[in-house]
Amino acid sequence: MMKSDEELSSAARLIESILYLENEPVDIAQLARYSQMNRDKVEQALAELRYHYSDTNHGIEIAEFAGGFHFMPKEELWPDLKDHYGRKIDRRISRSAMETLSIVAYSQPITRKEVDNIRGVSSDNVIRLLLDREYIQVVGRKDVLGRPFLYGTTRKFLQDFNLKSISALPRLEDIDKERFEDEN
Amino acid sequence: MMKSDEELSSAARLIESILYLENEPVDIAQLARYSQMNRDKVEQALAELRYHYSDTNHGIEIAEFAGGFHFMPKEELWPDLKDHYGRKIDRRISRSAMETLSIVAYSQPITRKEVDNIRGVSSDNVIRLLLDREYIQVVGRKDVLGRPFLYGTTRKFLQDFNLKSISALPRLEDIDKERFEDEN
Amino acid sequence: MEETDQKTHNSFKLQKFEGPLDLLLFLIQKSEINIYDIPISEITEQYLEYLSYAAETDLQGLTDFYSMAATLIYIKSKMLLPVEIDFDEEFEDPRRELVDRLIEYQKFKKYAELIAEKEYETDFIFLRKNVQKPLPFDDSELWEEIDAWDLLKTFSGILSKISPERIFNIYEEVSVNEKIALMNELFEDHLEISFLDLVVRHNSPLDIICSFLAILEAVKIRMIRIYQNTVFGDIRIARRENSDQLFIQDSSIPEER
Repeated sequence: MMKSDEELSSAARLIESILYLENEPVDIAQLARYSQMNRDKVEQALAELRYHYSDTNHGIEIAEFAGGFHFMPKEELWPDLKDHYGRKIDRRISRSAMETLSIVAYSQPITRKEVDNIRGVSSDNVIRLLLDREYIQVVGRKDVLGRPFLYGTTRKFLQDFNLKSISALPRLEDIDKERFEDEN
Repeated sequence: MMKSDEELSSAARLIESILYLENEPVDIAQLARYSQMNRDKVEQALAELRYHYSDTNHGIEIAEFAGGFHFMPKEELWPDLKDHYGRKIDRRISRSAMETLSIVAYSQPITRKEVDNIRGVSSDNVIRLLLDREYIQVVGRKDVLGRPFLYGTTRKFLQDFNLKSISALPRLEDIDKERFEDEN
Repeated sequence: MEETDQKTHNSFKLQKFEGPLDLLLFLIQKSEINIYDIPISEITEQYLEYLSYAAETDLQGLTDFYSMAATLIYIKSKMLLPVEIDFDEEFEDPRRELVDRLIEYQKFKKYAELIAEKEYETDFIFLRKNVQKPLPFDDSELWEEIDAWDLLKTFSGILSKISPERIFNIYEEVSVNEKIALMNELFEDHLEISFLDLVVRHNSPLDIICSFLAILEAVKIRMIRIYQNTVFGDIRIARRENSDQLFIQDSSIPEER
């Protein structure tokens, strides 16, 4: 075993310790705030760290998730870690729940009533089920009469459906909306 | 920036990822169980990791705490991290610290769970804070399921609170003498 | 299990659709008609036929299906009326709103399929333990203002919030445990101590009892060895080796006589 000549810059070391201290992925803006460095410096430090942890030398590496960065065990170690640390993902949900989930995912933030309108049926039970599964959460209240809850998807949703961020949702080519107008 | 020739062994990489996932001090026995390696191998891997993270090359290092091992930001970085991560110094914490310290002082040896039961809230962070402060220490393990740590006060506690010995703590009898006499 | 009951059969049929829009889309697809030019009377007829077929049994969610039926009939009637042409306003197809809703709904149905059918590399994820990690910080100023009496006041404050029954238990526990703590403390400077060292208030029966109980407890947990040279003499107490493994019972250690 030999000591390496390579040295992480002090900025990279600071970011390294912040990534360790945080329990959830942190984005560039947060890293900048916590480290009191500017974004450029944070990005540079991150690149340095990613490079350092990227090769076989380490058991963890820097991964991107939901727009943030965090350490993750390397894939080659997963088989060894699976028994103790792997949480089984159960993606099975009913068709109506899946439908509702996709409406919330693609149209968030959205109220229950708006979901009802799109589906043409009451979504009360399905919303409750999705809240229980922690796939959706209350993200605020709409500033209209009654101030109804607004729902959005959770981190767990991204995790379970293996999405880096909400913008990584699969997209349909825009259905030609104008066609209707053309035909009139 | 140069890539290092040094390589961590696969055992060290596994332990590295376990330490990261655990996020709390884990002892050799736990590490052996989680990694399914024997104690010798775990100890060897730990030594390798400690060495790797020891020099200035990293912002975190392996620290030993209450018989367990975990990653910790290096002390040289604390001043930079203090604003964000050391901000827990507020009156609220200091009151819970007072409560916890008084319970440990008067009820030692006592487990964290017993402290929790008396306070009615989790004392996890406060216990750690008081350990850091060196006012309390692990004095053993309770012989019950899970063999939890037992905490007691330290010499530094006696010093700072100007007590000759633990028996010089002001007595409860002084406050509720009457009640006690009634019960005898 | 074979379901032959006609009612169950019907109810299953309606439940197959997630709602009126789902049913409408199904009918449109089945008839292979252009969604942008729905033959509204034909579809309304099919829709109502289906409803009356399913309605006998399934009462849940029917309101939504009926409200759609009303919408369809309304559109149908509107289309039968002669259109008053108003050149100031654009011609509005009565079907337009419904078609918009259908297209919107269809879009999400497709999205739901996309997400559900997505290929996933793994069936598990790794979760890190969620622990808050405050750094050690310099809080000396805070502690400087505090003395042992504050601790006592805090402690008795806590006790006063617990029921009297528990106070007594804690009270007792405090005393015995405290004697064990005192024993540990004395062992830091002395190899051997005596029973009388543990008794701080010699005129307090409780103090003496607790000291004695503490010794019994400490022997039981193999923390100490005790000697008594003469009957009714002072008890001498020595710490056992490996005493930093306090409280860890090990069956390999032979029982003390």
